Amino acid sequence: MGIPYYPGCTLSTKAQNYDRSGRAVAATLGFELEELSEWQCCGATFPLMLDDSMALIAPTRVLYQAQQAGERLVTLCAICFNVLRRSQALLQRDPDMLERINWFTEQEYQGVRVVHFLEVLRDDVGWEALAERVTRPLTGLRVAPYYGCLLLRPYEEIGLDDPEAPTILHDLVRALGAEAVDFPFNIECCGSYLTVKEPAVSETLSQEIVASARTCGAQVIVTACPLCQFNLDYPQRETEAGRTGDEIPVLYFTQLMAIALGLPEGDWGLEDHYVSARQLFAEQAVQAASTVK
Amino acid sequence: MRIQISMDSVRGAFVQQVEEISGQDLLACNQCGKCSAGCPVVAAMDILPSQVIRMAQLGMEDVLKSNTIWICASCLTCVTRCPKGVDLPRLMEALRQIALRDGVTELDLQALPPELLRAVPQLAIVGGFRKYMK
Amino acid sequence: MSRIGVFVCHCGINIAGTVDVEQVAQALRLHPDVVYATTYRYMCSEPGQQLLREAIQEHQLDGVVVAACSPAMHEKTFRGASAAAGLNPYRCEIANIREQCSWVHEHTPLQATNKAIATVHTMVQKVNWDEALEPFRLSLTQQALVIGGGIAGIQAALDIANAGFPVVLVEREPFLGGKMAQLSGTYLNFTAAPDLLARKVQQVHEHPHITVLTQARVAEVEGYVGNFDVTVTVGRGEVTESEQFSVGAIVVATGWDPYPMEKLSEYGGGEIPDVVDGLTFERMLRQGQEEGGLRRPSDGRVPREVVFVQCAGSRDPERGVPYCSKVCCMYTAKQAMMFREQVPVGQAYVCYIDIRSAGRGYDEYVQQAMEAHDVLYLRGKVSKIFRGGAEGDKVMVWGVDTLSGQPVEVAADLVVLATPMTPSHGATDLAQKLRAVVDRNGFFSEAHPKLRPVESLTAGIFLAGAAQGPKDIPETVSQASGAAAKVLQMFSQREMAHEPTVACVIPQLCAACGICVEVCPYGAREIHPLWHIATVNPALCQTCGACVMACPNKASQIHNWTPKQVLWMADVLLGYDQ
Amino acid sequence: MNNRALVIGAGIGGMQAALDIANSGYEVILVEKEPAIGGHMAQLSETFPTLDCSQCILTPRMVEVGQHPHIELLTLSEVVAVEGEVGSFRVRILRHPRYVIEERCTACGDCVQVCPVVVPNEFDRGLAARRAIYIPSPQAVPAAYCLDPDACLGLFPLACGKCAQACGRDAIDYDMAPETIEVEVGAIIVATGYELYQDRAVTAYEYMSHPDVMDGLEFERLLSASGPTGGVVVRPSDRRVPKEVVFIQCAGSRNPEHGVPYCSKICCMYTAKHAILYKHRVPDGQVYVFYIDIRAGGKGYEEFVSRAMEKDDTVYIRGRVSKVFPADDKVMVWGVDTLTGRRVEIAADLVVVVAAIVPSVGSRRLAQTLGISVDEFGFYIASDTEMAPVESNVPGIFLAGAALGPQDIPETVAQASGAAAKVLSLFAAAEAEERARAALELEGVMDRVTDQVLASPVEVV
Repeated sequence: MGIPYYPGCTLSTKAQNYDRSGRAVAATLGFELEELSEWQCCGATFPLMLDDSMALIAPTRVLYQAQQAGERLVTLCAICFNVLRRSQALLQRDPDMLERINWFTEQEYQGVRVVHFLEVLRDDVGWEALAERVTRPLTGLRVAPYYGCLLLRPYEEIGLDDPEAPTILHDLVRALGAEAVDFPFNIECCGSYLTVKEPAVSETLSQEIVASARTCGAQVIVTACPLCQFNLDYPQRETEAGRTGDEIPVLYFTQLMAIALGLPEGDWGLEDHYVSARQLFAEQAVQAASTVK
Repeated sequence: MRIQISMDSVRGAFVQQVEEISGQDLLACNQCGKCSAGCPVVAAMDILPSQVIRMAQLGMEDVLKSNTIWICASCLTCVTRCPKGVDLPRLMEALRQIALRDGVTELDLQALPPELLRAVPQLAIVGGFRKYMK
Repeated sequence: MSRIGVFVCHCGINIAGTVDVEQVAQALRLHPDVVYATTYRYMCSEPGQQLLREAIQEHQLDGVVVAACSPAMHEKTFRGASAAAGLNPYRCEIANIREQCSWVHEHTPLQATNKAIATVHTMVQKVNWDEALEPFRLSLTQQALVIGGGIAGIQAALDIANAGFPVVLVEREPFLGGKMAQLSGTYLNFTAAPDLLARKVQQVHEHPHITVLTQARVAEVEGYVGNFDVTVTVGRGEVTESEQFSVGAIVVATGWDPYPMEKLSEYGGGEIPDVVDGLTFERMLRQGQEEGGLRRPSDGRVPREVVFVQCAGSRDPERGVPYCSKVCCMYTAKQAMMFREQVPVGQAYVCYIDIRSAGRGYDEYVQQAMEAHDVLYLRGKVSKIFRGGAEGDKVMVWGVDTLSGQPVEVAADLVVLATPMTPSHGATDLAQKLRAVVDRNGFFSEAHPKLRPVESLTAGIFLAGAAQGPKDIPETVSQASGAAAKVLQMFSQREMAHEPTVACVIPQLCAACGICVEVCPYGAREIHPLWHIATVNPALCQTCGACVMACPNKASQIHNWTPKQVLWMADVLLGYDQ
Repeated sequence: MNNRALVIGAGIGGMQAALDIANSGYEVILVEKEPAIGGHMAQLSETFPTLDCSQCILTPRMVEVGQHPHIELLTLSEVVAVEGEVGSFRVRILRHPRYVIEERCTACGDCVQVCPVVVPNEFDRGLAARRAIYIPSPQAVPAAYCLDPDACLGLFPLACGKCAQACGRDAIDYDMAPETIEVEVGAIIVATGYELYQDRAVTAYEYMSHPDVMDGLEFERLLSASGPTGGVVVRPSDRRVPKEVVFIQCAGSRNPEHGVPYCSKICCMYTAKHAILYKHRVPDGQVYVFYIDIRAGGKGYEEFVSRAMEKDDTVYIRGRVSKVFPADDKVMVWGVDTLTGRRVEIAADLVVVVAAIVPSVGSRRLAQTLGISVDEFGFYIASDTEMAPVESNVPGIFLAGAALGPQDIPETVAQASGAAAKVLSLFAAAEAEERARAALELEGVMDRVTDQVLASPVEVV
């Protein structure tokens, strides 16, 4: 079965490992992520001004392209997901705005369902079914699910999970055989695009988050957002001062899945991180290598 | 220095503009402070997020000089917990826009460390452009 | 030919500012049935009523129309005045020319005046056909039912029983005392709550006129004011028995329940053992008194730093309850002081939005907490509470001090959430059985928020304590006595009057089809087994008119609102075209 | 047990208590020191949180009291001495002369037309004038005029006499003298209500010295459709519509140094009400409220204050006002916004000082007369403020309303009914006891008869 899929800019460039692992995992589970034939950037921010319909044009174009492909559109990037899901919600409750955008873009957008791949896993596959597909259970691995902001908020329009005590990533981690580590900073903001304006602020935030996960015993952090991944990972990079030894790898949930579902190491994409996770998955890597042979 | 408060400030053009762009009723905020209590980036702000609303309520335009509106990362923690349903991120956006439309530019990519600029995901730059430049 | 008098009220400028009242009176003087028409500044005032009484006698009026405010406001007043002058009160009608005329047509005075004239004409036509009715006299059972055995129910029961009337007190728990029984202390006496209550409970148990039923629930309520038939199920050991009581009045004192902690997920409610609600903390304090020291739930250690979080769910129309729970500011101050007494080295913090210590002595009380017990008040709502600290044994509180403009973080040993007072579980079900109304928050609605605070909207049902809205103990005790006064007033007579403007059946037209029995929401109708026509129990009829609408034969009618009257009124209104 | 009650004070609290007792069939003597009943509630424009017109809901109650067959209403009267104990209090009541015979007066107003004396009208808090002969309000109960002996040109000897000449019903009697009557009652309810604080802490805000600085009750009269301006909001100095109005809450309250230490409880709510009502009358106006804490505890109260903020654009400023002074045709208000940490100033057209609630004048003296406890401010103290809030320390004397401390109308009404319940319990229990005693006596008689019958020789047939 194929589902129309929107990778977005970052997954086509800096976060190719997220895209690659995502597609591979989906395929294994019987879903083909079918990239939209034509797409452009969603804008990366949902327009918060009432008098700014221009900023809605980009996401509406994406949604229109998705409409050509099917009834629902799946995303991996949490930011694209947020922008598209909110835009869709806005256009649905504001027909005047929809008409204005359609007039301007000369297209007939009506509506599609924007879903995150995590929802497909939860609602279409199911955690139990997923667990049954696991061939290399991550038994004993302590994984801290980090949700960030845009996967959860605003609840009224996103509604993916409880905004204060989300469980969807926890459930996924458990389905993969690992231990889900709850830590209080799992819905705190990583600083988002502050990283290009006030890198120091963003770094402080990410240090707090990583420290909180570490205190709670996490060995690895998983996320669904390429910006969160970067903001948590990059400040832990090796500098002239060397490494502290306290680093925690930050992975996409799809990478964790690729490992647990027994996919070849080529689909894991572990090479593109500032803090390497290779050590953690050495055993699985050996298994993977033997499987390939 | 005393701040003069009058109809010209509390119902003035500035207040109207903020309410219009944000779609929020400023006076719906009863200053409980929950937004400030939970804001993850409050440490870097010069005034509290609740004080940003407060200054806007009173028509104090120098709120635009505060760094708080630029530090706000639109993480939506505040609006998720606001008891009165005030969408503070929209207010912050409105204030940023008023400043930007006035010619302020807050993003200087040249000032960033080149290795960071090379590494940062595209959407951070796109987002940054949207948030910090006209 | 009738002799009708018309009295047009100015209501100061409320009516006369828009409607030309003189012109209205003038126009009505031309009506063939009207023998007298006049205007007065305030018809409801004593001189106004005097004017009405004198005119009835002087002009031998056989009907009266008062053109004034809504009949909901003063119909009773003017009917009373008419009766005092010897006119049958049901031949006095109100033409509403204020709410439905001057107030809504403020900017079109000419049309308003014409509408007022038309309205009064219409009511003159109605009076023409009004019957002279007499109120029903209904017998009255001089026994009361009090539902709820908390402090409110106890006080109401004692006041009624002390006057010599029997009371049935129903409590669903095994013991009397309600929430007060769980408290450690009251505002003024930190250790006395159990004793103060025990004394009252003992009075109740020893009272010769009070029957106490614990583990009991009101299962069914039939009948009407003065004559309710109540079925109570009582748990006795393994078996549940049903008992029947006839009562004349019911006092609802069902109290409150704490808000579910699980709903406060950002505060770790129900998740973190050392985050407790106010009522739980009361029990902890009491245990502390008895066992020599306060202990926290998780590990039994003495908490040194305690954060009290006010408005935890209150004043939160978005996610919690929109109302203020009124008592939390005071009990938080009390708890902070009691904590300091049990843990002298401890520090208490109170996070608040507004300190609501309203009333004599209350503000001083909070000041005392600050000054004498070093309780630190921080103005700002808490955003997040989570487990933390080096050992993971602290409760981290993220708050703010909006006055210094600083975010604050407290690593607390214990957090007490002042959660909202919500209506007792089952209150809405009970309200349905009683045919009483609850507000959108589930509290029982009073008949009038200002002047009838202890009466419900249903005759014979009275309200006491937190069932009607959040209240502290002193207010509850006063109000419970107030509810008792209403019962005593009712019981001061052996009979009671009931309005005669109820439905009736024209036997010749009734086919006994039974539709009216189906539609009557008050159970006031039945098909008579012998006569084979529909009958009306006038004591139950609330004059809603459902039967009139439903009756295919027009056999169902309402006294003084007959189809004939209504159609002729419509004729007057439609024929009136200026 | 004397089954008659005395109620002192005929505001909403006293009226409610009197009606509850009288409707139960017992006699009530209701004593009021003013010429008319209704108390402060009669002065109010609308009531929170429903915005019901105060007079519209109160007038029927007043008329009911005035006409009640079981209520004897004594206006212009004061309790001067009390002896005895529960069940039989002997009470001396001083009745001040009205100089108008109530039964004859038809409230036609002919007397007013001719009276040459003009003095401020107390009912309108001095915002309007009245004559020496006057009726407090058109809806007054009793609906009779009264003569103000202090304002009249002279009664002894008579200096004017115009009103008596004008009165067609010979209702005016200049020779009326004070009289003292003595009554016996079984129980007493004290409901003497409150006044507004007028001392240093409000005069410092130019209250009394600046015409455009007024208190809450004055503002009520200004808003009232039956008030001196017919409900049109204009400021006293130049009768212009004030466009910017500042309310200063806690004026005198919560001020142990310069005013009173307690919170007056009702001010937050009536200020929100004033803001809403003002905005209804002056839609382009602006209200500012200086506050310390917004105390909206009560059913629908929080929502009501939110409405004042959201719907009626009231700007609440957290901080006390430091100084008020005249500036051209404005009133300058210097305050602070403690939330931004900035000092603020507002050039207002009108300032309302939300003054503290204090016990009504004479509460201390009355307490002494009755032997009941008062606190340092003159509020009566219940025997147990928590568990017996309406009982005084003297058995048979009960308390209700704002005389016990600041409280709003519903609380007062509920509490007044509560006090009435105590009286009703007392009376009904005594009656029941009497019935029981009578029954016992009857039983005794029957027993004796039976004994006699049994004792007499019986012939068995």
